Amino acid sequence: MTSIELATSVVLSKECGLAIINSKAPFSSTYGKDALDVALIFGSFEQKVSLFFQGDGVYQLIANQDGRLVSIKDYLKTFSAFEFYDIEDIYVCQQSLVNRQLDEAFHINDVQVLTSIEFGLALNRHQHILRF
Amino acid sequence: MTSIELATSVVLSKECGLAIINSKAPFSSTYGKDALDVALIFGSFEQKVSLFFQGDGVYQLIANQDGRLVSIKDYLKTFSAFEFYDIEDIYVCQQSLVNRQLDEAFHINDVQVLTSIEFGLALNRHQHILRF
Amino acid sequence: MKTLAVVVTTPPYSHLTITALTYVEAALVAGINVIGVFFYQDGAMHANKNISIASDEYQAIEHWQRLHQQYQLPLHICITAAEKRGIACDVIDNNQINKAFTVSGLGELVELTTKASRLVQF
Amino acid sequence: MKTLAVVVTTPPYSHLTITALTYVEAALVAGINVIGVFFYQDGAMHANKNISIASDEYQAIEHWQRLHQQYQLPLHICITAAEKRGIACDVIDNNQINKAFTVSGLGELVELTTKASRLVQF
Amino acid sequence: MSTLHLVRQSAFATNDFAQCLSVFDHQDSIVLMDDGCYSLKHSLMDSLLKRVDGTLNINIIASHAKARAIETMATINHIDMADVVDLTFNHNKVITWQ
Amino acid sequence: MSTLHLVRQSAFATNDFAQCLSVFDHQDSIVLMDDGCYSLKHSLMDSLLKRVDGTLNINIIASHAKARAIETMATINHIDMADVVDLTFNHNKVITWQ
Repeated sequence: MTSIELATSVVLSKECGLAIINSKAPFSSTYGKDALDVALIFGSFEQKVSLFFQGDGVYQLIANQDGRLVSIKDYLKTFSAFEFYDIEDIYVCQQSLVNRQLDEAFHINDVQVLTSIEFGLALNRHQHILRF
Repeated sequence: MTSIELATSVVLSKECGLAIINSKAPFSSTYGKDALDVALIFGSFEQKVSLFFQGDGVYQLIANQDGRLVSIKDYLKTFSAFEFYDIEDIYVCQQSLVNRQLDEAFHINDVQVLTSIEFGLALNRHQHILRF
Repeated sequence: MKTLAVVVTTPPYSHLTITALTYVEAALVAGINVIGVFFYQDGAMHANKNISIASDEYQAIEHWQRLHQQYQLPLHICITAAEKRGIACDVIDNNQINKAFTVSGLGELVELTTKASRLVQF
Repeated sequence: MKTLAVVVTTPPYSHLTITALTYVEAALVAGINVIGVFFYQDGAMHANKNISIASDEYQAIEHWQRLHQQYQLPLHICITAAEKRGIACDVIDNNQINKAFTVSGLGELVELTTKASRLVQF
Repeated sequence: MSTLHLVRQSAFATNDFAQCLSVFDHQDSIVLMDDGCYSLKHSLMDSLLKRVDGTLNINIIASHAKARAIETMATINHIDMADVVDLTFNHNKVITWQ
Repeated sequence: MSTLHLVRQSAFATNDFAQCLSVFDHQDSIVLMDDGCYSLKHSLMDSLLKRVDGTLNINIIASHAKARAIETMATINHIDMADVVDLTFNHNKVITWQ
């Protein structure tokens, strides 16, 4: 087995759990909150769940936002509970950040910035995918 | 008064009625039907209403569609009633057609194909604008 | 006289509705004659009395009721849009419709549009 | 054994729901074990018994009921999504909820997802 | 005959802002609100700013931009909802791009 | 490890199809359905067809395309909903882009 094949088989063997792709900005629809509710329930049932942020979904991760300025209860604060729910795999699409002129400054730790190819490979490690 | 000023004043004096911009494709949401209902009620109250088709809204005008193939009651057929309701000003954005590789083949008569500038000027002749 | 008619097409649980409410209240505070708000498409869901939004979220319906009471702001819901969205409108002593809202047809939108000097959609 | 769970997020008056229905029926006809349909977001509106769609339009809710009866297809609505959209869920002898639908929590989605070999969203 | 354009969607997500610009006249004004605030950073906005050469009236609702942690620039007017009401009546009509 | 991509939105209206293509792998398949059928005529589809050099599995639901009067090409598979069910189980997972 070459090292590439080995790496591939390791990737394949890890296939499990649910991936949630977040594609919407945080403050104009309930999509972000609806996705969060699904993630937390999977976490509380001790099921593996990973979060992906792509397109306008990357705005959900950006630092220094404050929904209260527009009378919105800021569900983004709940992202800090991911650790408690053992939600550890949080991926953001680098290209989506670059397109939107956004720095890699997030309001939670341990966000992994991935190229499009890496992002696709990470998605591929999951058994099921929902997109909000 | 120059001829340009004269032309402008003629345009201005015609300002009246409602313009409805249709921006959505016909078969995946109720936006097209909701806009049609508004147009017909204005017509039946003998209020001036003009219809504009832009972006994916231009798909509402294309010939040879058949919603019944996907179990949808084909509200596009009702477009033929526009004449009865004295809805005479029907404008479509040429650039939107070109972008989508669409011919100027429509399922109703008297559709006026306008450049973006003409489209904007025609919109501007109306007092109120709704967009669906 | 500055007269304004407003069309709202977003549901009460959409954050976009907060913007519509803020705008209408700013107009009323500025002394504009807001002759009516017409709730169309998903906006019609505002009149459903059974809607229950978590208490720590923005209560759009309560805020519309407040503007209705404070400024006698007319709130019209489109009956066709409402019935499609599960609000029974044809019952006598109907207890599903919020009393701050008037069940209207699209004819009311024609009325508002022709009377208003400005029509703004949200 | 091929097992399938389906998530529906579009309301009964959306034409997109016709596609979901056609897909689920095709799966059932093909002998796939469809272990459940979970109605989330605007999909929860399906369970509202007061919804009235013009009789010449596609009756999505009737078609879901038909699949439920013919194939014992489990139809779950998310209670939080439903209450936000004006469907009262906490009343005894509730006559607002269509009997073909089971009021469930998001835990049911976890259950379906872990049991199904494929999860498809509409 | 001027139009006030209320832009409520991100130009990165949908085609609506492009449609707005295709009918935009030099006498018109724009208000970026809700997710429309994100459009400030889109290349279509750069093109617009070049096209009109600084004479354009572009506004953003300050609280909507700040809630989203969007850095704005000095050439844009920072306004509140009362200003949007004023703009409504300073223009002949309003189009909402949502 | 292959993915079935269900494309339900017009690439002319929203950015979703571009997001789909950014994670698209050469073993994956696409089904154009609903307004996703319109994406057939978008320049992103031309780029995709060039990129994969004819080896790609692109499908369109025939009734959805015909309802919309969309002319399709011979390089695309014309399928029905029973085929989509088959494809669901011929791939390891499904992503719906809507």
